[in-house]
Amino acid sequence: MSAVVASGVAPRPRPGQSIFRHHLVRAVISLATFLVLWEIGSRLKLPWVGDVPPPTVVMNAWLPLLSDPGYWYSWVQSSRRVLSGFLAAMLIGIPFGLAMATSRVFNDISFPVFEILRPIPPLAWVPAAIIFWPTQELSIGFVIFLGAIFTIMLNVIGGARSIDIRFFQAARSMGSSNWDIFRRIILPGVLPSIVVGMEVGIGITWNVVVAAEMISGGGGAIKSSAGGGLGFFIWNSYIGFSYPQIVVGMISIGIAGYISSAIIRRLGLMVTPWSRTR
Amino acid sequence: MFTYRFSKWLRSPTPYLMLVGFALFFGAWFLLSEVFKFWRFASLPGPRQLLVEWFNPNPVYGMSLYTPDYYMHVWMSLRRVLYAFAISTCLGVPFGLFLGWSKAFKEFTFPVFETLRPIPVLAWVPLAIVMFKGDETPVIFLTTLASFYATALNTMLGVQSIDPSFPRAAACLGASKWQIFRHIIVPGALPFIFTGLQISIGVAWFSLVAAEMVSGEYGLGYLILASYVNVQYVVIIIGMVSVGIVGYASSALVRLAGDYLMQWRVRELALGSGR
Amino acid sequence: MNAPAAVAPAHATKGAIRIQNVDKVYYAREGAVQAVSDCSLDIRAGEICMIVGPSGCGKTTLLNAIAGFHDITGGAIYLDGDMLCGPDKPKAEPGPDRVVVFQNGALFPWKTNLENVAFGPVVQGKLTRAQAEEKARGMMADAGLVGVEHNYPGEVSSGMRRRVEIVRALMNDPKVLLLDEPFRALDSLTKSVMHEALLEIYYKNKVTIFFITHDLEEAIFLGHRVAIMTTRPCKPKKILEVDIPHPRNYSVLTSPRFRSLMEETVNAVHQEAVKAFEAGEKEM
Amino acid sequence: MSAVPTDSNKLRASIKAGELEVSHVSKSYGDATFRTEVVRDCSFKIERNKLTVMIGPSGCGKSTLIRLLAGFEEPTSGTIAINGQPVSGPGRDRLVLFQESALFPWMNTWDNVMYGPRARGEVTRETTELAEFLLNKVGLAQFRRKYPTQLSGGMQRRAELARAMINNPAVMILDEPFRGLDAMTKVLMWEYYAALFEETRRTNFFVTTDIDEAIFLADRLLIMSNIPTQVRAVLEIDLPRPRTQLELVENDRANEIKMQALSILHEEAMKSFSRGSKAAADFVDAYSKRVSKS
Repeated sequence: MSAVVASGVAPRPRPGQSIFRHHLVRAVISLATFLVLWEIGSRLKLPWVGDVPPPTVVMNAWLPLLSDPGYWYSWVQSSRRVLSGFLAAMLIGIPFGLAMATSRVFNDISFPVFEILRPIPPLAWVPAAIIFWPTQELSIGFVIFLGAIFTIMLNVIGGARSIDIRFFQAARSMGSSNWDIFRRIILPGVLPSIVVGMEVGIGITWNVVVAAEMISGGGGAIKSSAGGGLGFFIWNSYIGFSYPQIVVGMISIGIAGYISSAIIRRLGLMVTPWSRTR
Repeated sequence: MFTYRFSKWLRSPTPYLMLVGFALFFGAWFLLSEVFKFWRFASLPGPRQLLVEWFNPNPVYGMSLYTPDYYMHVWMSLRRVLYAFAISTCLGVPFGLFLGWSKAFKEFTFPVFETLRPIPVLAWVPLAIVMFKGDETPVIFLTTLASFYATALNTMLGVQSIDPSFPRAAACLGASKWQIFRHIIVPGALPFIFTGLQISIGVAWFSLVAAEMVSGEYGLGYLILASYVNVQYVVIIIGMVSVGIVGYASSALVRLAGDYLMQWRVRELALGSGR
Repeated sequence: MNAPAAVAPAHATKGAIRIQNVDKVYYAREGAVQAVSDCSLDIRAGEICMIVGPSGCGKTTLLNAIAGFHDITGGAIYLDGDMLCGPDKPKAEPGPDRVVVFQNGALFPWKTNLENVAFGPVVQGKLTRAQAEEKARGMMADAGLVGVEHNYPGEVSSGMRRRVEIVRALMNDPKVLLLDEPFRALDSLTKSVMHEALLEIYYKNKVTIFFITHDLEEAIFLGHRVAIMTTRPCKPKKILEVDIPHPRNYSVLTSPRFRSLMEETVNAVHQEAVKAFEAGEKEM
Repeated sequence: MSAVPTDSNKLRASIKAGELEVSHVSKSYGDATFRTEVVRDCSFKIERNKLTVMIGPSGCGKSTLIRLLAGFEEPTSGTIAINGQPVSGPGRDRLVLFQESALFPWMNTWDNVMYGPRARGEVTRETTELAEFLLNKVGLAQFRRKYPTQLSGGMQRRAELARAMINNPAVMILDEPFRGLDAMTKVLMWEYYAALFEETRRTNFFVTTDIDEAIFLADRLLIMSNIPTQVRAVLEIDLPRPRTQLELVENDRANEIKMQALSILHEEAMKSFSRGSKAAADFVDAYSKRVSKS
């Protein structure tokens, strides 16, 4: 609680700029230099950067796409896949994690199985998922689900275990029932870690959806015209040798990923107002 | 003390419940895939088929613990991860230390780092193939990129987690800026650096498998996908299990290295909360 | 432990601090906060000067300014006549002449106690590692820290950690020891150990001590003078001469002179403390 | 805010102070091979309407005793009875204030205080009035919407006192509640807490390592031995109330009690010092300096 300046003495303004402006100026400079270097590097055909289309080319390759519904449709498809896989991971992962955190027996049974499956990278599951699930949509969704569920469950279990025993003792001695403790102690106590799990999970799901779309949408050796989505869009541009569109696809996914984690951070702050005051 | 904890563990129900868990998982898999051939499970090989093939001196599809090809794939993947891990550590740790240590450096470089970070590593696959000719470099580039983000970010968090009174105390004792960096910032950030390294080796395996699937010649990722295309489904499961084991082993190694390097933390944690 | 002959601060030569009309304003996002306003205080060479005031009143800001961790936005601070910081040089340079002992301790957890104590001279290049550790072993023995040289700070009791930190500071024979509530986290009996240990060290080293505390009994028992500060923005409200002769021991606590000084301090501090208590002033 | 109808004597009338009887309680952990005995054959009584303080060197098993009294753990042998009834598990009749604040960080002050009645489904107009009264009593009326992280140390303690008092416990148990506070706020909290006790005369059981705090607050002082802990001595503190810090510094009777308690604590520490406990080593060091000088 900062007290307003006492004794009427107006504080001398801080020398030079205010903190906020100073920080922004440097960010703009650094991004500008990056773009300029990229432009020069690609124009001069320096090693590595030479074949990468420069920002100017990428920009005017992007303009026509903005009005092309196919481009936006790939956004929709990727987002739909991410959303469905992510929600499934949440709906199953959180209750499972809570059950494992609260009941010792359930944890002793399922945690070892969970631990042996966790080291297998989600994308190693793609072929098995394609074999198992009838449609390609379901198999991509399953892999996304796998990518997110491990992170969410780990965070839920860690969060529930980190709730200080004092809170349970205090609640118990004030006469709360088990259900009451679950609802008003465990759930709010675990919430911040669930939000962290979601933030990390969404990052992983975007990684998985891109790869899954590439691999099952024609990347590697699987020949199938179905697919769609940003991952497929990038792979398609690669096969069609339109390199600027590759970069457009990459940046679009970057933006999509950034927006989704920003939404989750915003959601997290709304759901846990007390953490904001820390 | 260890024997006491082990004997206590044996008497508690945990190990037996663990066996129940494994029995349930593998039992269900076995029944669904091999016995009842239920719905879609029919096309998936069961645990018995997996073990038979994996431990078979002369396997049907030429891929078992006894065939040199198997170890060649494992070694190719492992080599790539080690390369990527080494490069990302040598670049990521110093970069993270400077990000945390000097405000100016951070304000100039972090914006670029942050704008590139949301781009999923695997979206770089086609560009990597274009940028780097040949098969090996793109895969290593992708794996390095993935673990570079994790290492740099956690190292920076490590530097920021250091209690400001430590560098101040060192300054009081006459340490120069560089000495503070060497004696305080680096050891202080070490715990976070090792968390970062563990995440980064996990992420390395994550991206390696996908990169190999899309553009690799050898390696477990390639093996998994190729065996799908050649309809050798058992080998897919062998590949998955092998990636899991090697991945787990490599992160366990990183954890051990961490404990070895940070004796002071190990002894402090062993005493419970520091008095 | 016999105390050396009576030690009067007068004949100490170094470590006189002059604080002259110092101001300090923080520019936080939600507006400016005046932590120190027009604060003047003279601390004599070789004296134990206690700084007492309610929590969050800006005492630590003053200490940080002397140590050189923060700049000041007005006035000047001198040490033995030469200017540490002032109008044209707002931020002082941290140095081994003014060593800080922090409230929550700042022993490097990754170095053993001996390495911690030897850190100063080694880093300044004054002594080789072997010489420094030799001297450190001697000074630790003086302070009753035998047998813990090769432990890590996390493995010894909090009382011992405090002593190691004080010895680490004294290894550089500083002009001034800046103590920021060093014994706050200790339980009351360990605290009395630390009072005795600090006095013993003071008698041997004749260093000026700038000591921030909330504990009035501690202030009067240790200090030559007690400066009572107002709530934020902090400025000396009253300076109390503690005319109990050094060396002091615990019988002082029950002497009538101590009691009247205690009463004087409690009254002076009480209004300030209640004001802070009501406003729920959080630690700055 | 509406005028608060409940006044102090109405509050005092509603309190049914309880009495706790601990007889031959022992507690040890681990199994046959690795047994550590923490409490051995400990018997004492916490009398009705009295403020009983327990003092002992840090690490002597006081917190274990508190967990037994509150019902979080079962004694290995012996019984604990409240108003004659044997204790079985935690209950609203014995509420504990922990060393670190146990305010629920995700609830604002008002929700924290109302937690007990809501958990038991006893939210009536009367309980909300009592909550209002208590919030005013602890001076946090205008902080009701604040989260615990927005309160200072002293304010968190007072909020927790209100949260416990609304459940009208027969016995209030406090485990070194003022340890984290700075010395000045601590003394103010002593005066504040003693006044609150004076007004309600609820049975209180207060645990500390600080001898001055014990003498300032106690009607009866239990001095505990080192681990395995048992009652070494019981001192009646017959100093008049309300007590102030200044009075105690000058009061000879208070200093006499202080020295008496310290010498008993010293004997205890010498025993455990020979067994090499770190906390005891510091204690003996401190005490020997203090006694030898004065």
